[in-house]
Amino acid sequence: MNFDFSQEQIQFADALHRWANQDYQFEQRKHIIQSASGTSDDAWAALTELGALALPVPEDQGGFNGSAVDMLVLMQELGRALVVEPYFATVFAAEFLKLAKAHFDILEQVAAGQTKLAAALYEAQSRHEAYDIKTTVTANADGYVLNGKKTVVIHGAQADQLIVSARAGGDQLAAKGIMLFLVDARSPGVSRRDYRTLDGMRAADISFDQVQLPAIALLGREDGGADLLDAALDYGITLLCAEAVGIMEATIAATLEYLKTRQQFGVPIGKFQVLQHRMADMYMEMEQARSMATLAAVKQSSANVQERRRTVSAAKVRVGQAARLIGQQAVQLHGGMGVTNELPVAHMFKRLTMIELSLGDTDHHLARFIAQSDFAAA
Amino acid sequence: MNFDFSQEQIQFADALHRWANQDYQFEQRKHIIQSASGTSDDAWAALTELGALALPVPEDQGGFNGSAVDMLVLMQELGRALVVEPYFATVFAAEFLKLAKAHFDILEQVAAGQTKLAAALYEAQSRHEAYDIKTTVTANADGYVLNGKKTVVIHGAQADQLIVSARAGGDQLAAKGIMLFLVDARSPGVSRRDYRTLDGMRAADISFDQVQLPAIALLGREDGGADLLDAALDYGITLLCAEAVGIMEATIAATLEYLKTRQQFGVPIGKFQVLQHRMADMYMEMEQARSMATLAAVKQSSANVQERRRTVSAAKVRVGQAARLIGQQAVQLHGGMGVTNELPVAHMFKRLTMIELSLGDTDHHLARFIAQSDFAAA
Amino acid sequence: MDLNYSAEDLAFRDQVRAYLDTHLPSDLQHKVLHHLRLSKDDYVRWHRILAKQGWVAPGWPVEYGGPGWSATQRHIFEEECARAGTPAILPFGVNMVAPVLMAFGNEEQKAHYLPRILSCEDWWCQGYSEPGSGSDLASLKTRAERHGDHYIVNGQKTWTTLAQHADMIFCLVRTDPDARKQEGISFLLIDMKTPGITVRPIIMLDEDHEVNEVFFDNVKVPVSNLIGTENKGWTYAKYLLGHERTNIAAVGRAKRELQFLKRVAGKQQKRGLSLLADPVFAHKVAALEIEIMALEITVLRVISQDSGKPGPEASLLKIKGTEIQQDLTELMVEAVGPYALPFDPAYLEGEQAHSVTEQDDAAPLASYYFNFRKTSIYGGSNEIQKNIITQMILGL
Amino acid sequence: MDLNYSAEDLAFRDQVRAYLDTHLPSDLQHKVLHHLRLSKDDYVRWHRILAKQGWVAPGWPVEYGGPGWSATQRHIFEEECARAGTPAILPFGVNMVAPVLMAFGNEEQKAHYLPRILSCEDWWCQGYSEPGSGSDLASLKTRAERHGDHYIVNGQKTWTTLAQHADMIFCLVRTDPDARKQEGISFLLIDMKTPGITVRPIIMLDEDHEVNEVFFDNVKVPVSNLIGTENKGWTYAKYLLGHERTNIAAVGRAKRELQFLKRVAGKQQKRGLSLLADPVFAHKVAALEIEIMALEITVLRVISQDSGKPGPEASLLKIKGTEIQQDLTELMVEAVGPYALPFDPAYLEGEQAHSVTEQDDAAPLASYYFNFRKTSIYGGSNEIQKNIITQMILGL
Repeated sequence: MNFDFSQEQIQFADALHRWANQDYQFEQRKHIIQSASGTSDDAWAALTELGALALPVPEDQGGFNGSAVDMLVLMQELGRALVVEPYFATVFAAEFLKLAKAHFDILEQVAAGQTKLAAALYEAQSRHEAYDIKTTVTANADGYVLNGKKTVVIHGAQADQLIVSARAGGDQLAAKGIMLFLVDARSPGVSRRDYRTLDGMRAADISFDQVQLPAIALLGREDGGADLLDAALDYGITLLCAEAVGIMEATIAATLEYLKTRQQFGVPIGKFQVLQHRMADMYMEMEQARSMATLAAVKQSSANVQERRRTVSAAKVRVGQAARLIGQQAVQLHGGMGVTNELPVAHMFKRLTMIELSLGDTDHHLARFIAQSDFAAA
Repeated sequence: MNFDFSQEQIQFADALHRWANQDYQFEQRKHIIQSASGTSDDAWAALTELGALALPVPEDQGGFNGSAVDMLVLMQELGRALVVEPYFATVFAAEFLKLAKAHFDILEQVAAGQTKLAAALYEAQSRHEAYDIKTTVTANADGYVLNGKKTVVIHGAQADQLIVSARAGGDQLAAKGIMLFLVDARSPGVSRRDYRTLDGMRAADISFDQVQLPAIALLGREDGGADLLDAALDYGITLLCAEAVGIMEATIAATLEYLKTRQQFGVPIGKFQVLQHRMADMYMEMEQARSMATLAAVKQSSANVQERRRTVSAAKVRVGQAARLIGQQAVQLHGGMGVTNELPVAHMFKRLTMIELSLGDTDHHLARFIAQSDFAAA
Repeated sequence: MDLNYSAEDLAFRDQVRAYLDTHLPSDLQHKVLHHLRLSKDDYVRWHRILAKQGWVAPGWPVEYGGPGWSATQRHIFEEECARAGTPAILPFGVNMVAPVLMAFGNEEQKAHYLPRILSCEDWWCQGYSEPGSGSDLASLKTRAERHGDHYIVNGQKTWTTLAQHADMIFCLVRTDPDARKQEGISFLLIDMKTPGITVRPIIMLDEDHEVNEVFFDNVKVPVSNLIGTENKGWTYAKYLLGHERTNIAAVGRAKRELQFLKRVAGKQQKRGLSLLADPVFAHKVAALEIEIMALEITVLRVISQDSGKPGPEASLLKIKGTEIQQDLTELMVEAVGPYALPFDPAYLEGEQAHSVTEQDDAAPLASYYFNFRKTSIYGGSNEIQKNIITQMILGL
Repeated sequence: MDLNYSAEDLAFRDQVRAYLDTHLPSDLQHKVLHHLRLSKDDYVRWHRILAKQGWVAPGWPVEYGGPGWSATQRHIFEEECARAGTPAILPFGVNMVAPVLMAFGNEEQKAHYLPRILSCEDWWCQGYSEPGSGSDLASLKTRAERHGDHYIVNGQKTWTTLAQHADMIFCLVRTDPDARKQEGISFLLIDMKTPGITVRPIIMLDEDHEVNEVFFDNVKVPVSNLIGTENKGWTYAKYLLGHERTNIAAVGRAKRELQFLKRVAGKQQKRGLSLLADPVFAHKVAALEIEIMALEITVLRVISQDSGKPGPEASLLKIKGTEIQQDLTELMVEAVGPYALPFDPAYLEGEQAHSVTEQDDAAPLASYYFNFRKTSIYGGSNEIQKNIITQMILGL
């Protein structure tokens, strides 16, 4: 048993870290957020050059075939720097293609940094339930026709290609009848409404009005949509957990620094025992979250689907709990400065909050954890 | 609006307080618990003389017709002194008679301290659900025949008369079909198994084997059992909440005293900020619990049954939460001394724990609170 | 013990309710009920409506224009305003500088300022906090040097709420730098239009402009603007801090927001059911509702014991009140889940009638949650409040 | 990164499991799995069974009789013992005084005591805490005065676990009263049968007799019973405290108790459904299960980084481990609700086969809950552990 990262992983993390420290500092990030597109071509080029886009892509498509643990290392670094580029959106969506073993051309473009992707899964009524789909798909002579609306699609307007879930039949919440498609974002009938999100990113509401798709747009088997969706979501969640752990590290470091320098009543406020113990609580939360984020990454490759599901849901729960406590308390310990937009801590808090709400919140994943058959099999 | 206790109420509390300070000190209580009966005739006589037994009984039966607020004052004092006598059992059971306006002779004996009562309601499968009754009752020419078993009946073996819930029909959890009876504890077919409880009291498992009851044993109308049970339980819960608040006061006082005297690292441990804030949390919990215990007592007389139910359940929830935090933290702040049986704090903790588990725990009453129609009527 | 309102109190409640029904402008009410941001004009408009009715300063003595209400009536009024969803009456004039003026101001000051506060002719802001002072207020450094009939003020204040709209600021300044910390402080009223004053916005984490830094660069202030005695300002500051803090618990608003939470949760789905029917979520809401019920009684108990000056129990009310407010906003965000992510300032500011996502209930909730993180920090952080409970109530 | 056990480790696990299947006496297992109290004989019996197999001292070097296991193997062994429900091997001999003897004892002391520890010929207890010392261990007052070839010991120890069964006690005593706090302390081994020693029971809140006060009244102890150098005892004490603390998290037991909790909750009813199927209760159980999963990985991370000496991470493991244990006992009591009230010492002590209420699963649970309150107090209270994290890891 061995928890160490490999030499390659450490070097990769170091390279990302150097880039972010140099070219993605707090002020630079602020300008990117305020820009019209909300993303940076320079940053994208840098991430491509560093191999971040190639990392998760299979070797045959020009990638490094990186494991979930490789991605853990990477996402922690991006978390630390609060990167707002459409990286997560792209690699999460790319996972659908990898799992479906299809559209190798797109994967090649992803690896080369030439294409951005986004996954358009959730709808106005679905809340955390990805199976809750009203968007419809019907087969026709040319392939499929898509109708419906997706909401809060992260970096949906910045994407060139979209992964879209739709329902060919079955009840609104059923696993049966779910199908997944690759859709060119510029297809006739696709309209996107771009907006900011509170964590400095972008999202879009996307309408599909009689969008004609070719037959090859279908990902995987006709009856395999739910399993594919489930597996890709678990991958996405694992990435978010890793990102959150990176943010927690940065948050705790920033708060410690503040406690050591900020003076009140003639002493650094870090000398007050109540604040010390609060920090100890935050530290313990982070370590427990790190353990689960690590386990989730390791179990991504498990052949046992039950085990993957329960571990990933457990990780999302534990990371979500830690994210909330660490985010809120970091702000509290920063006092007035913590509630301004001027220090990184507020931005860390906001991103941690939004991660908690993304791809299923804590209660959603507690329920999913309980629903796995291991739970009651005592 | 006025939260003050009356002169009479204050004088009554003072008298009880003086008695407990004199004749019901910690060591005296310890001997009572270790005695064969687990109760004290002297204490019972004193409580009778002080008017505690007469207080809740109507004037026509020789009582003082005390309100729930009068009883709040009284139960707080008994809580403070951790009284283990069958007082709560008796006055809780007496409430069934008062509500049913029946068996005035028994109420007269209660007021005079000549009779002890207990309510035998819960069963081996019912957990917190008082409507979950398997004990059966069938009518016959002489009245009713009772069969079944009640468990953890507080002071069941010390009682002369029992209030017993039974089912004449309906599903196991239904309100319909519940009937309540007054049963002489020495009736043929009644057998009792006495045992200690962890808070220094006694309880019994009681079997009813073909117990013949006269027709007048029935309390209230044949179809009014569930409402009677519900109302009497709300009264009992209100008493327990008041007792708990009294214990909280004593617990907090004892812990404060300990923090002020106990030295460590050369200072009283009450100088450590973490322990100070823990005490502040305990204090706030107590005040919130006190507010709800007070409100529950006031709402006992409400004509609006919904309002009574939701307020009483809310009080049990809030008192239960406070009881747990205060009990656990008082022990923690006492350090090693807190986990011995030698200081009152451990006994306070144990009684607070047992109150939390009695007449429906926190989750039970949260669910009951939610089930009232006001909750969803937003 | 009697927890019922008297017939007189009930009649008063009905009167207030009827008045608000007819006089609260629906556009203002809409903004408040939907967590949108209020403009300067919104605040002023509502202030003047209440002023016309004579109700804008419930805590003032009748001689200065107060309505002469009892503590219970004031509580009822606050409750009804919260229930209806009125804008707040900002405290800086009515509840902060005014009591100090009444207690320590001279006749000219009272005659000049108090009517202008009632009519909202002057918008006041508070110059207490400084960078680096935080919870240790008395460590302030802003300097006022006496030069004949005026002071020259130099220094900086921060966290100055809505100073961008203000006509006047009341300031704690150091007039004797050699005296001990709490001594040598004076209480000055300063016209915000005086040359040398610069206001710099501080943007909060929800990107709202609510507070500011205020810089004083050789600002000339007439000595006639000094309250009371030079170097005795700390006494006045403490008087102000101790004044009128029962509504700190904001139970009325909490009750209104609880209903909002239930309404929003009732519309959201979890596994095909209304979220409010989901036992796990309902238990959280119920526990919070019970906490609010308890705090309402605790507040009433404090009011009923009130000798006019709130004691350290105010710290309990502040802690519990802010915890409840934060828990409410937290559950609101939980309720709407991913629909909390979009950030739509144009909708928040009232520039657009609907949110970009068309989820108008959900759109402001994350901002609202983020905004409310400040409540456990300002007005004496909750940690400071616990110190007060520890020392003043528990004697540790 | 590789979180799988090696084939060798898996084979080892199977070997341990097979051994426990056949060698763990079912009466002992029954007591452990059902939260009943263990007698002296129970402990000794299991100790000697393991000793015969050579597994009673997993942490000892092979030269002294240890099995020569890796840290991972020791972890697996602990896990398997917890899973099977073996009695604990009491740490006072094997894990506490033995490492001190090996590091600082002389050859005679090692040759005499170590084999007797392995065979459980001597039952050891620990004489560290004193009334009034608590978390401030170095403030101890028990005095040992040198008189020729022996010391005369006077004073009192407290919280001495199972001293009523003990043959030997290792003590911290003050040999130089004039030295500073941590100096002037020596480490003495004392035969419990020496005249002048009195053991007084301390009854715990669950009425169990688990700890004691030990009084020393002119107790004569040969100088040959001194470990190492006079007045250097604090060094040895710190060495002991820092030794072997990964199993402090007790994850193995927590996993077993979680299964017990689920079984018990599965049998209880809430509104006609199994309590484990109740979403509110299931969410609490699931959250705790996840906490245990996380702590298991955290423990393995600490072990994998372990240089032989556990660092301040042990404080995290102690806090989280005891919180989990306490939460488990709390949920067990919640699960059985009112059936936790009865108190049945005769059943707990094994004097009767069944509880008076015939609810054998439920009967011990409140006692168990009460008993486990000590875990956040002893071994350095959780507050002290947070101080350690604050200082040693966070540098505050």
